Order: sequence, then C-alpha cells, then structure tokens
Amino acid sequence: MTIPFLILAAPTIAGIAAAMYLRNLVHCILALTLGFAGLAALYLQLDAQFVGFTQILVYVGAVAILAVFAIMMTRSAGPMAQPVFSSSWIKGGCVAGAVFAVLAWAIYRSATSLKMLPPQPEVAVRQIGDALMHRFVLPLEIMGLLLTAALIGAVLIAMQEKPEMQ
Amino acid sequence: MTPETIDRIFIIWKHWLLSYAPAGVQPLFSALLSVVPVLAVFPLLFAITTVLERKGLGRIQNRYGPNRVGPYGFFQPIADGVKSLTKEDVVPRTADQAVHFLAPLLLVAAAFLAYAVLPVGRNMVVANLNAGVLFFFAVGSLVELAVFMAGWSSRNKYSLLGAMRAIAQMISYEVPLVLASVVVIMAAGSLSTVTIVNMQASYTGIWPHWFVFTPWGFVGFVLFMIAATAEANRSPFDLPEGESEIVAGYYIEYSGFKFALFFLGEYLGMFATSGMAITLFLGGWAAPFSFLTWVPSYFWFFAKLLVLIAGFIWVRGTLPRLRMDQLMNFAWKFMLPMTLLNIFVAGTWHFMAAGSVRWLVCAVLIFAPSVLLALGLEKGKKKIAARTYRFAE
Amino acid sequence: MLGEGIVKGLAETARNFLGSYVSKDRLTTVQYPEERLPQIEAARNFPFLVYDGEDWQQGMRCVSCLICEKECPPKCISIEKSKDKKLDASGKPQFYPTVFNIDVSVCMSCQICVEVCPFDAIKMDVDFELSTKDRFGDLLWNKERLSKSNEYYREIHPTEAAAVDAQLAEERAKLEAKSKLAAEAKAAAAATVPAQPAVGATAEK
Amino acid sequence: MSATTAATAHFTPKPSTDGGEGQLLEVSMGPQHPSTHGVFRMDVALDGERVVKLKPVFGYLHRNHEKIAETETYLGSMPYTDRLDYLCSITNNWAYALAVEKLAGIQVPERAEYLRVITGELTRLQNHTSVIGFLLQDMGASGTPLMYAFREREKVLDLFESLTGSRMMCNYMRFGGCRADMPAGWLQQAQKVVEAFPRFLDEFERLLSGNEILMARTQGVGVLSKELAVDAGITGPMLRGSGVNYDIRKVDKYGIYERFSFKVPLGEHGDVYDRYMVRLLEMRESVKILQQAMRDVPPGPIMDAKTKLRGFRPKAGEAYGRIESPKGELGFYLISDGSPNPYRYRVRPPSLVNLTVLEDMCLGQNVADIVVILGSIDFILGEVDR
Repeated sequence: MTIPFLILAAPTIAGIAAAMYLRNLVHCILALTLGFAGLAALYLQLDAQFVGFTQILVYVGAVAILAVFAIMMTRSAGPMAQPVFSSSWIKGGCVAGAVFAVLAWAIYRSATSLKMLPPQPEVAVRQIGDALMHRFVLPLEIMGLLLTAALIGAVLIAMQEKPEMQ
Repeated sequence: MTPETIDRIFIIWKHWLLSYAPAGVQPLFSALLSVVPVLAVFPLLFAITTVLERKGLGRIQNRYGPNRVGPYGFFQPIADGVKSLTKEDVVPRTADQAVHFLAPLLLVAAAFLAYAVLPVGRNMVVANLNAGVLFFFAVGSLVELAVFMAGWSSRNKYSLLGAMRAIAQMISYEVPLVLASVVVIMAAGSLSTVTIVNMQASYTGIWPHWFVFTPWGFVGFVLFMIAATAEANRSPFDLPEGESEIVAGYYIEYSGFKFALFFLGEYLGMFATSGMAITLFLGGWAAPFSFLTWVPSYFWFFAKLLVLIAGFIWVRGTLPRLRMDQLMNFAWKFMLPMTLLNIFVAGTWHFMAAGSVRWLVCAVLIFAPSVLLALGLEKGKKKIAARTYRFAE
Repeated sequence: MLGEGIVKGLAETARNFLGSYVSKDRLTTVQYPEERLPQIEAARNFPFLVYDGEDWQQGMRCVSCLICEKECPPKCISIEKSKDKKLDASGKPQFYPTVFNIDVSVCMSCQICVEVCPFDAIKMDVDFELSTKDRFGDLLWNKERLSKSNEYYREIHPTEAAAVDAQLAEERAKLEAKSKLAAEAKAAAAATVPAQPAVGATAEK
Repeated sequence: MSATTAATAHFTPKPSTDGGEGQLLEVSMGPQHPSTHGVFRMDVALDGERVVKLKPVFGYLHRNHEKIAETETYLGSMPYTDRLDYLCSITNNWAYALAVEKLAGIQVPERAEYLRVITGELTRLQNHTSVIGFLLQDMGASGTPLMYAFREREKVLDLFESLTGSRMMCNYMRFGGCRADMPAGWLQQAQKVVEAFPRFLDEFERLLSGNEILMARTQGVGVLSKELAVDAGITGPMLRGSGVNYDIRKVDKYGIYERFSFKVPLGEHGDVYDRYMVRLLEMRESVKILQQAMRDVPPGPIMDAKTKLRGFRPKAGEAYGRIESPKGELGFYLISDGSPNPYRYRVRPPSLVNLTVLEDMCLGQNVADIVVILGSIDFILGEVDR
C-alpha cells in the first residue's frame, strides 16, 4: 500500500460509491466515469500501459458515452422519484457480499501463489499482438465472430424502422 | 553555435535548469520543465491561429479581416482575451451548476493531455510512452465526455441537440481515425510516436521516407485528415456548432471566459490531431529534404502544423456544411470501408517486393474500390447529380 | 467523380485569396474613417433649408407654406408660421417660419418634402454622419441647424443646384419683367388697377 | 431562464402525439435565431432530428403598413413601399405605381418605361445574388458565397445610389414615370456592371453549383409539388422551380416587357436545388433583358406631364396592379373614393404567400433542412408582416 496507490484508489472508490448513491442519473454516470479513470490510473501505476489506455478508450470513451447517450435519448434527465435504497436492499447486499467473497478468495489465492514469481518486465504492445495472433488466436476469432453477429443484429434492429418512415 | 546546438537548444536549457534543482525534486522539476512549454506554446499558437484564420478567411472572402489592433491587426487576440475575461459569466438558472462549470475545464485538460506524446522536435517529447498512439486516442475520447457535459448541463435544447450531434459524430469518426493510423502502426511495428518519427527520418537521395509517400500512406493521410476535421468539429463537419441551425450547439449557454476555454479546447484539439497526422504520416519533425536537415527539427514540426492549419482554414472558407445523416453515411459507408481496405493494401505492400509493380498493384487496389464507393454514395437512395434545365419562351 | 466540385470550389477560393492581394476589383472594402468613397451627387440623407446670401435668417427661402409638413409621410416636420412678413432675399415681403423643426430619428430620407416644395427652399443634404450621444435634444434639429447656404447646396449637388438657380433666376426675371410691366401699366393707368401680388406669381409655377 | 434563446422553455421532452415510439422535442426556433432572416419564429417538434410539426409564427415586424397608407396621400405611401421588401425597393415602387396608374389612367413615357425595366431587372440581379448568398450561408459555408454575392450586389447598389440617391430605399418611381433621369455616364457604368455580371455568375457556379455537399444538401430537400404550388398560390422562382411556367412579365406583359426576348428557366423536381438554380439562370436572363433595354433606351421625358405630384386625386374606382417582383407576384389593390387618400390599400406580398407552404416542405425533413428550405423560399419579414 503505497501513497500513490492510496491517492489513486480514493477517487476510484469515491467515484464508484457516488455512482451508486447520487440521485441524478447523469451525475451517476459522470461519477462512474471518474471511477473508470481511477481504475485506468491504477493500471498505469502497475506499468500496464496498454491495459490502462484501453480502459480509458473503451470505458470512458465508449461505455460511459453509450450510457449517457441512452439516457439522453430515452428519458428526461431529472432526478428520480424513488429513494436511493431499494426495498430489496438486503437481497442485493447478500449478492454483493457473495461476489466480493468469491473475488477476495480468488485474489488471495492467486496472490499467495504468485508471490514467488520475479517481477515481470514491461509488456510491449508487440508482445500483446503476438500473443493475440498466436496463442489466443482462437478466442480472438470467436470474439470477432460474436461481435460481428451482434453488429448484424443491431443493424437489423435499426433497419426495421425504415418501412415505417416511408 | 552549430546547427546541432540550435536543434538541441531547448534540451540543453532544460538540463541546465535541472542542474539547479535539488536531487530529491528533480523528477518533478523535470516533468514541470517539459509540461510548462507545452502549456505556453500551444495556447500562443492558438492566439496566432485565430488571427491567421480570421485574416485568411477575410482574404478568401475578399475582405481585410481584423486590422485595427496593433500592426496588421496582430494584437487582436489580446483584445479578444481581454474582452472574454471581462465579460459577465452567465450561468443559466436551470443549469446544472457543477457540471456546467467542469465541462470546459475537462475539455481543455483533455486537449492538453494529448500533447504529452507528440514529439515536437528531435528528443523533444513530454512522455515517450510505449503505447503513445493509443494514449493519444484514449485522451481524445475524453473530449466527448466534456462535450456531453456542456450540452446536457446547459439545459437548453439547442445545446442538447448539439451535444447529441457532437457525440454521434465523434464516435463515428473516431473509428476511421484510429483505423487510418493503424497502417502506420503496422509499418512501424510500434505504438510509440518517437519510434514512428524516427523511422521516417531517413532519406533516399534527397527524398525523405515519410509514410505519406506510399499509396497506403497517402490514402491513410487523406482519410486521417478528413476524420480529424470531423473530430475537431471543423467545417464542413461543424454540425455540433451549426451556427445557422442550432445557433452554437453545445456551448450556446457559455459566455465570457468559459466560452473562450471552449474555443481554446477546440483549437487545441485541432492542433493535436494535426500534430498526430504529422507524426504519423508527414515525418514528424523530420526535414522534407535531406539537405535541409540543418534547420532545427522543431521548426519543421511547427511549419508542417501551420501548413495543415492553413488547409483547415481554406476548407472552412469554401465548403458548406453536411447534414447529420450524410455525415453518418460518409463515415460508415465510405470512410470505414476505405480505412479497412487501406489496412489490407498496407499488408499487401508489406509482403510484396519493392519496385514499381508494388506501387501499381497497391494504387489500383486502393483506387478502384474508392471510385466504386464514391459512386455508391452518389447514386444512393437519392441520386445526386448536376442537372440541366429547360426554358420556356 | 466525387470530390470534383469540392476541388473546383477550393481552386476558386484560392484564386480569390490571391486575387485580393493584387486586384482592387476584388478587395472592394473601404477603410471607412480614414478612407472615404467619393461623394455621390444624387445622394440624399437629410433635408436642410436653403438660404440665399450671407445671413441665414435674412435669406431663408422658406415662406412657411406648410406643404412639406403636410406631405411628409412620417410627419417629422413641424413648422410654425409667422404672424408678420419679412423681406426675403429678393426684397419681397414674405411669411417666414418662426419654428422649423425636423426630427432626425423619424425622417426616412424620402425626399418628398423636396419634391413638393414650390420655393426650392428645402433640399437634401449628403452628410450622413448624424449620430449623436444625446438621444433627444440632438436629434431634433431646429431652424438654425437646418439652414445651409445656397453655396453649400451648389457644392454638394452641382447639377441640380445649377438647374434650380437657373429656374429661380428665370422666375425672378419674369417677375421683374411683370412688375416692370405692371409698374408701367400702373403709370399708364395712373393707379386705377392695383398691381398683382408677387406671392401669387411665384406660387402659380 | 437564460435570455440568450427561447429554446430553454419546455425542456422536458413531451410524449409523442403521432403515436410513434419516440419522444418529441419541442424547439422554438426564433425569433432570435441566426437563420430566420429577421424576427420570425417556428415552433418545431422534433423526433430526434426529424421534423414532425412546424408552426410558423410571425407578426413581430407588423407596422400597420396598409392602414397607414389609407391615411397617407397616394404619393406619401411610395416611400413606405420601399420598406416592404427592403431588398428590392424599386420593384415595390413599380408595383404600387402601376396600380395607381391603372386607377388614374396615367400613361408612362417611353424613356421612363425603359428606366423602370433597367432598374427593375437590376433589382432582380441584386435580390437573387443576396438570396443565394444567404441560402449558402444558412448551409454553413461560413460567409464566403455571401461575401462574393455582396461584392457584386454593392456594384448594383452603387448604381442605385447615383441614380436614386439611396442604396436600398430608392423611392424611385412616381405615378406617370420616374423621379430622376440617368445622370451623365450612368448608362455606361451600368453597362459595365451588367457586362461583368455573367463572369460573377460563372465564378459562383464554379465555387459551389457542382459542389457535392451542396447537391447532397439541396437535392430532394424541401420538395414542393407542382399541384401544391399552384393550389397554395405560390409565385416567382419558387413556382418556376416546381416546373410551372408562370412569369407575370410574360403573362401580363406589363410595361414594355413584350419588346424583350428572354426565356423563363423552369425546374423539374421542385426542391431547394431547383429553386437555387432557377434563380441563377434567371439572373442570366435578366442580364439579357438589361443588355437589350440599355441598347434601346430612347431619349425623352421621364414623367407624364399631365400628372400632378401634389394634390393627386384619382377618380373613384378600384385597381389591382401586379408585377413579377424578384420574389413573386407583388400586387397592390387600391380603392379610391376620389379623396387624396386611398380608401382601401392592400398588398399581395409574395413573401407571405410563399411562406405558407413552409410546413408542407419541412415535414419529415431534418432540422438542418429547415433553415435551408427557409433560405430557399426567399422571404423578407418586412413584407410578410407589413
């Protein structure tokens, strides 16, 4: 636990917490974006440049914008009428606690097993490319196929409007 | 002083200044010394560009342009600055105060971040990141968020429309922007901007090895510049501002200094994408001919930047604005296929032996489909063509 | 081919950009306060009252007939007619305006007052720099401010003024001939018929 | 609420009324909006960027023109007609003079008729240049076409100033002729301007007519069908852009228009591009008319000697005088009861009538198209609101 880590972790946690507790949906998303950015900074601190920048590009640049766009297109952006705590908060808490426990267990286990490894040299982008093209080429292709299918599906959904327009 | 010393003068100064700093704060001081010039030079360039743009547009339109403040009107930006600083800062009552305040700051901050990876001269880059190009596009996407914040928080319908347009446009054109630069990354085998420039800074005879002098590089450069125009919200893609349609778009409710910040952010974004185009395709700080290498490298970078800015001004002075659907059509039906095709051509180039055959094959591969795509755009659902007219006696 | 029209347009703007440095025909802007366009003779901006001779009160042509006040479309002229008569430049007793005001902010420079004036007493000025910081006082011009000499009129509208002067001189000559004739007749008839009043002769025009 | 725009009102999107899925955004474009060409407002309901409802609101510039005219003398209304369509004061004067001449049975001398044709066609040139410039300005061409158009328009306005004394508020026509004869050298100057004009049109066409963006923005946008145009009483370049051969210069042959040979360009699709091109081609025809008129202008008086300026009282009756103004059929309807003032004075403004089809042309189009369609209508609020 270094000081830079704390400096970066604090806004990340704060942003994510604010995303849950703020009443205005747009504020929530902006706070969530802060959380994403903090996460990216944490990756950078761990010398994972590629992952860090991809985090910003994908989560800040695309996911947050997509959410914002969805809100802008679909509903009035005023604050919600319901209270922040939903009536079934106990169930939700239980699920969250369970997920946290599993994650913590996994991290703890891997941390103990990885402790022995020497520090990795900085991963170059070229290595990532090599890995994607050789060792992980099948998962990559499957992902590509899945995304193409999703893209075609999205196009089809968008296409249906056309006869109505004319 | 030898040319080498002049070329290195800023680095020498930096080291000289750094030697006075105590050892403990040296990294911090070094970073500061790298960042402050960027914060000083590019806003100054912004000031100069506003005058140049107004004077250039004026001449294009057969006017003088600003010529009242100072010699030939070159102190106009000072007058503009004073004006924007002394103006009342109006915030609409229904606006979301905090977001309304943060939006211009975020925009300018994101625009400045992009300069971190631009090599403005030999060994002159703020941060030589391994994934520099990726960093550039990552911080570029922050601009969209700032634009959304401005448009949404103003609580104005025009600004909301403007923000929707801006985000849709930026997302659509970010894809071809990134894909157009992929060819260079393929050729260079690196995401580091410094490496990319160094690869282009060699010569055959007097001719440089810029990527723009290859078929895929040229097409990539053109596509990159078109996408950059759209990213920078410049005419003919200035729909988010759309003066005549949605008044001023997402910054309609900003006044005074915040408005100036938007203005600054927009121009900084334009310089940054132009700088990236120079880095990727036009050899960065490399001299255009081998016998001109004695001229300091930073001079070449800024000279190229000014040429691209002049191009932006010229285009702005000529073209009318596209419409939203046409803009999208152009992005997805022309730009995207072309960039993908360009990647394919770049791959072909890579695997073919050097010579005129390679040139011919790649040129045909890129030219024929582009004509077809253009025809497809023209002869789409609504045919666009010049018409002849009949006359009644 | 897509882009052809765009390239043509770019060439055209480039030509204009360069042309604006060499051709005066393209760069038509006039740097106003320092440079000025030559004054156009027919220009009209705001009426003024013409006087003959040196003294504006003495030589004022206006006889306060109130026609312009009546005909002025926006009704920006207000005149008060004098009770007494005063000798005009040619030495005839005439009514004169005690008050003659024109409101600059109302006047629409239509020149109808000039066209309907039978005495050529009101003409259009070419001076267009009438702006003032005083919203009320300075925009209502009185008789003194409105009066300008015939020499000034000749200067700004030479052609028109020459025609007016010739016409006035002719009328005056006719009048003199008539009055001479009348005087002779008077002498001949030994004051049996009274002379025709001079005002009527001018107003018949 | 902010003072900068009226669009802040009703911020919350309202549920759609047309049964569609989306929500409608109501935007009030104007009265302070850069492209409404004056104080004009449109209540627009948008579905995304598509227009589903458009209600024009005007009257902000109403100044009681017709009623004032009834309290003025016949002559006194002449300068007021300048202010109807302030871009083309001379054609306004002409239409009014024509109506009064019909009412009072006045003959116009030959030279005055030629002067009227020359100034009237010059007015058409300068009106069409500025309209096209404004149209392209609305399309976002950052002022360049507008500045080129204004550069040429200035030359015509210079001619007007040296002939009539004013650049825009010419107040030139009188019942039975024209107010001022050509000063020395004017005709030569005018000939020079007219000879140079086609070169400007060529430049303009090179600049933008073939431009793909312009074609994409205007072709198929704001289509006005032939039938609707006729039914709605549309006149002028708008009607001809829709392909209806109707030009009052040809139909009425008022003045001396039957002496000149010129053609009437007709559009086919009735879209914005056709209206734009029809105006460009019309200017070329106007140049032809001007060349003929300037060649043939005879010497002679410019005012009917019998008509009095002061105390003008036409006999009781009514008359309707109309001309082909640059914007369409401009008519003046007058009833005289024998007094110095008209009993009834009515203007048939082409701008207002042409504006009535705005909603029909805009529905289903993009919000960006509204301003282009509006620009292609060529209306002047001074004439719409009167």
